[in-house]
Amino acid sequence: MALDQLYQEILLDHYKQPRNKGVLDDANVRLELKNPFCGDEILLTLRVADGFVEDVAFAGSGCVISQASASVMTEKIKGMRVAQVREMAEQFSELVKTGHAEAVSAQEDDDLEAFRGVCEFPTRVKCAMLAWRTLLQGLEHHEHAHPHPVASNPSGAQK
Amino acid sequence: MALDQLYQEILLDHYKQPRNKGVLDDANVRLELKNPFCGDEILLTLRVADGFVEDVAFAGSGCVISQASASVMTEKIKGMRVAQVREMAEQFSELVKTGHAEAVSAQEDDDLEAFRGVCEFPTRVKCAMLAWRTLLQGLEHHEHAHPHPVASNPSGAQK
Amino acid sequence: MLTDLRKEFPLFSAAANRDLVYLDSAATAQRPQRVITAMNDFYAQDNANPHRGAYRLAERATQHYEAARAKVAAFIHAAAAEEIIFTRNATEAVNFIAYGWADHHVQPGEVILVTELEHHSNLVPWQMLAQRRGAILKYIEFDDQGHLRLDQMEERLRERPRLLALTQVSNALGTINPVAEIIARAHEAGVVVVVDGAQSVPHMRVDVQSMQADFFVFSGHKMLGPLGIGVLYANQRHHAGLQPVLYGGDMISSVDYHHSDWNDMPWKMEAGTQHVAGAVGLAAAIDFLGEIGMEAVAEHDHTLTRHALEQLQKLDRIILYGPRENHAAVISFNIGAIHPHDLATFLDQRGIAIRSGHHCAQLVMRKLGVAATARASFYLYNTLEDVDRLIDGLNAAKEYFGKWL
Amino acid sequence: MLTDLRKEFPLFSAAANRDLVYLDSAATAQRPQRVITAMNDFYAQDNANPHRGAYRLAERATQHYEAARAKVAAFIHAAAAEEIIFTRNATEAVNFIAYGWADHHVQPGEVILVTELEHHSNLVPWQMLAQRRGAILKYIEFDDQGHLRLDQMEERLRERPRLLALTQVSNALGTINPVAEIIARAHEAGVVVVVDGAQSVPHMRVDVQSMQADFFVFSGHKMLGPLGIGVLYANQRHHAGLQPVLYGGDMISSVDYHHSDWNDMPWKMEAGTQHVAGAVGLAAAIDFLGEIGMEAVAEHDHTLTRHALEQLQKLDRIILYGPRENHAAVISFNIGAIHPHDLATFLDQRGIAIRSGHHCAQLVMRKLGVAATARASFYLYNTLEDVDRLIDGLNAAKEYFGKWL
Ligand SMILES: Cc1ncc(COP(=O)(O)O)c(C=O)c1O
Ligand SMILES: Cc1ncc(COP(=O)(O)O)c(C=O)c1O
Repeated sequence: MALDQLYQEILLDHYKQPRNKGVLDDANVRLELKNPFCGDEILLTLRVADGFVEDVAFAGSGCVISQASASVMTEKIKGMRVAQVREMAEQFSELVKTGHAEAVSAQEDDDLEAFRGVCEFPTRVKCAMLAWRTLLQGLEHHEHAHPHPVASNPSGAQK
Repeated sequence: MALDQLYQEILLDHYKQPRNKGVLDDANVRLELKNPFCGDEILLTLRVADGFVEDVAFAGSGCVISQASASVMTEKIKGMRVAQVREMAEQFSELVKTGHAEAVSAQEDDDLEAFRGVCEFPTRVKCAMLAWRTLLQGLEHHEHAHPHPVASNPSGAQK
Repeated sequence: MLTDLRKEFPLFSAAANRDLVYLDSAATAQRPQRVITAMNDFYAQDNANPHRGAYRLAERATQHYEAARAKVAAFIHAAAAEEIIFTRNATEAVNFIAYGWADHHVQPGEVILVTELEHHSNLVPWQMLAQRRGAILKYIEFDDQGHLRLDQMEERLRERPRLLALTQVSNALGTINPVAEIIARAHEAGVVVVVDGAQSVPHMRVDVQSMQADFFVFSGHKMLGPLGIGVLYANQRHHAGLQPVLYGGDMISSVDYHHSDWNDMPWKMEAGTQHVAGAVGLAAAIDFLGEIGMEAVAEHDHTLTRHALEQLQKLDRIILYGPRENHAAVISFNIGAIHPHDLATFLDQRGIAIRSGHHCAQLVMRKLGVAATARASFYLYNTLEDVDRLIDGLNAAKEYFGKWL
Repeated sequence: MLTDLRKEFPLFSAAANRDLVYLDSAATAQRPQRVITAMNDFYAQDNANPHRGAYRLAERATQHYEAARAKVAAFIHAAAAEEIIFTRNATEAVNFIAYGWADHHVQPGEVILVTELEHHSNLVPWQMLAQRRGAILKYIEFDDQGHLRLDQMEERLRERPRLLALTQVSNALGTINPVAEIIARAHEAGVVVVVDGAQSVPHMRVDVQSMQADFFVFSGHKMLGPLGIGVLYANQRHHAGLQPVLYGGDMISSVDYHHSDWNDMPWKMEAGTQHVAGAVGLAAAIDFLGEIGMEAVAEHDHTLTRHALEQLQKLDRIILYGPRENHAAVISFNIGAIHPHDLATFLDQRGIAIRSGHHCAQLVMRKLGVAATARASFYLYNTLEDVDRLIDGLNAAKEYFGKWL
């Protein structure tokens, strides 16, 4: 049943027990975004230093898809290079929009894979993307505010 | 041919040789109206006294229908009681809109009768009515400015 | 109850919608074939730019357009066709009142009164007006059954507000406001009243004269009419005070290099080429509703709503929002911890289309303390069976999500 | 020349229009069956309120709507779909620029530049803007062939105006303005340029990127699309500076009691339920035009126009207005003392529909020293025979009225 493709155990698990839920006290990136069509909102707080995401947390309420996506995202990106984060966001976006994402498949990452079913539910893509969109915008604001090498692209890893 | 019903000799005659064309120097009613959909305009000047239209003239340019209508109108109403003028305007309006106008028929007035064909050309009703609309509005303004018995309805003739 | 209407609506016979239970008419209704045909006929026989041509085709187009205006006027019992301005939708109509009337009449420091029940379309224009004019926006709250607090209204009216904007029927809670009484009280206090009829006109007999509305707005697409056409009713007493909002072709009487004069009402409010086919379609929708009779429509909606409320109440862990009695054909609810989006997706898999979200009424959501609700709304093509399928679907959803949530 | 297109347009097969020579496409075009069918199919299969529902029907409606936006973007070679805002018509689009951009950027005392050629829709909004902002409206005149006086433009540009609004093609004279060059010059002077494409988009290939327009507007109904849908193209560089004009549902991101935030472009400019069927119909019109090819359309119109000009010139006592060369498919003229209204009525009796009047360009009329002109305009369904019937009609009119006028 298509529905089971969407509501995979992993998602429901993250929804019930969200990881990194809360607000960082020492965040240097902070952004709140709303899904204009449903009112769901997310507050994302990150601590970025030396080009790495040192810590991250999310708050807000929403549906299974948006909450699970936020929870998984925080797990994945903690400790990751900012450039890599951007890459992953792009891969995730491709995954939930098209169902195809070579890069994700190659990683055999079950947590990300679990979102592949979203592509069958185009109205829910926005839910899956909310946390990631917030993340990207937050990083962009941060970059503008702190235009040092951190935010640039020393490794060339970012496309 | 329907066209000949519209462009009757009487109309064309008035169009070629408009009566009372010009601007009254001693007018106490003066109004300019435009047909918003074609830009044709008419300037009507009247001298009203003791409840009678003592004199009237029209200026402006327009099509056969609007010019002939203005010319015929000035001829008809010169020397007429204001109350009667209103009545005639109503009859004329009925005539050009519906083609039926008992009152006009009863008068056997060839000049007015000549406009009966307009009803077959609904887009031209506005042209035929322009002078009369201007007249009515002019009289109304006058009435507001000079609220004495003249403009009221002593004879009861006005409905 | 009305029966057999479903077959008049081609959308329900489309292959993709064969089993569709459409419960989102409060967002937009479906259209009977007749409305579609009326538009087609217009395009295929009588299409021209109205008001502008001296040829017969243009005259036919003009007649269609102005006849539609007269039909709308009669439908809501306006005194004259000139009181009907065609707009894109109810939203634009409210904005026209704000820019065209209120901007010219509301003074700095004056109070503008709205209610917490309002759809964003009858709320944000007043927020922005208050900002532009330095006016003060105040609210009438609703109580825990979704009824306006009329005691609070009385208090607010004592502050002599300039304008009161309120909805006749709430699209988020299903509240039916007693607009006639409210307007009578407001008028005693000298307050001009704007009524949002987007959710009332489709479902009940509306008489703008007897309710004494100053301005009244609604949308064609929620009452079986086409998209892209809405209505602003402006009582004649406000015509002199109503200024054009959009400028351009057809709304002028003359244009000079640095000055222009306006056309008469209602045309001065309709700039550029209008959606004539939309007006024609709306007229056909009014004919359709008229033949059924608005009393019959209201009765039908009422029967469905009563049945739905009865059945919903029986569900375990359901939260029903809004009034318990006299409920319009739109029901907001939540079930346990299931997020409305997840519920909507689940139901959609069973062919049941409900809305989920804030329904463009975020103040209502705030007040209820939720981010979103699920919402089912009914119209004349819905059946008792549709309601039963909704209930079955909700039971199944509880089972599906139950183990997790 | 294009042939056999007439049969694709149902209006020409309607009994009432069997012999119709429709020469008023500059006012509004007719629609091919395909455009009508596209709208019908939308209503009959995929109708729902887009952006709002979590169910598949609503998703299909959303996809239709956003696909239409992308199609429009591609058609005028915009850089991104987000640059396309759907409006009711070109008129509304100009007003959106005036209220949404110019009201926030034009300072008291600054100069706003327009041309004498403008349609009221690209003129009156700027008159009123000048009034609201205390700006100064100045004109670029046209010469006796209807060409803009580019020397005067250079002078005016030295006054550092804030904004220049001009039409790409004049609907009253048939002038085709060299917009790309004008924009280049204006940009050198730091001037933001608004282009009215109402008469160009239907007839020629338009590339908003290569012409570098800041804002560009047009109407669906003049390019074979439905009524009630128009387009505002807003170059991305102005998105941050463009403020919403109409407030309400769908254009917000969040609403609180005294403050609201806006949605992203282009949705922040589209308040309330939009004319989705209209967008779908417009997309179908674009497909239709695309398959024929805009070059072929332009060539066809050009052939008709050349033939018409040749034949008209031969008529005794004709006065032709506008350029002698490079003339768009719209021809204004007068014959002797025959008033254009009388001419239009006469021709209409022979099944020939032309426009008569000021064509919403009263400044042009003033400049020409006439109250009105007759106007014939052509589109892809017109034929050389249509032109010949016009000429025959004009000869007959001269005979009919000749003895009098
Ligand atoms: C040059 C020009 N601009 C603007 C318009 C206005 O178009 P609409 O009436 O569709 O808004 C027209 C059409 O009448 C036009 O010819
Ligand atoms: C109460 C109410 N007012 C206004 C609107 C706005 O209607 P539209 O989107 O057609 O402008 C709606 C519909 O969403 C509504 O329910």
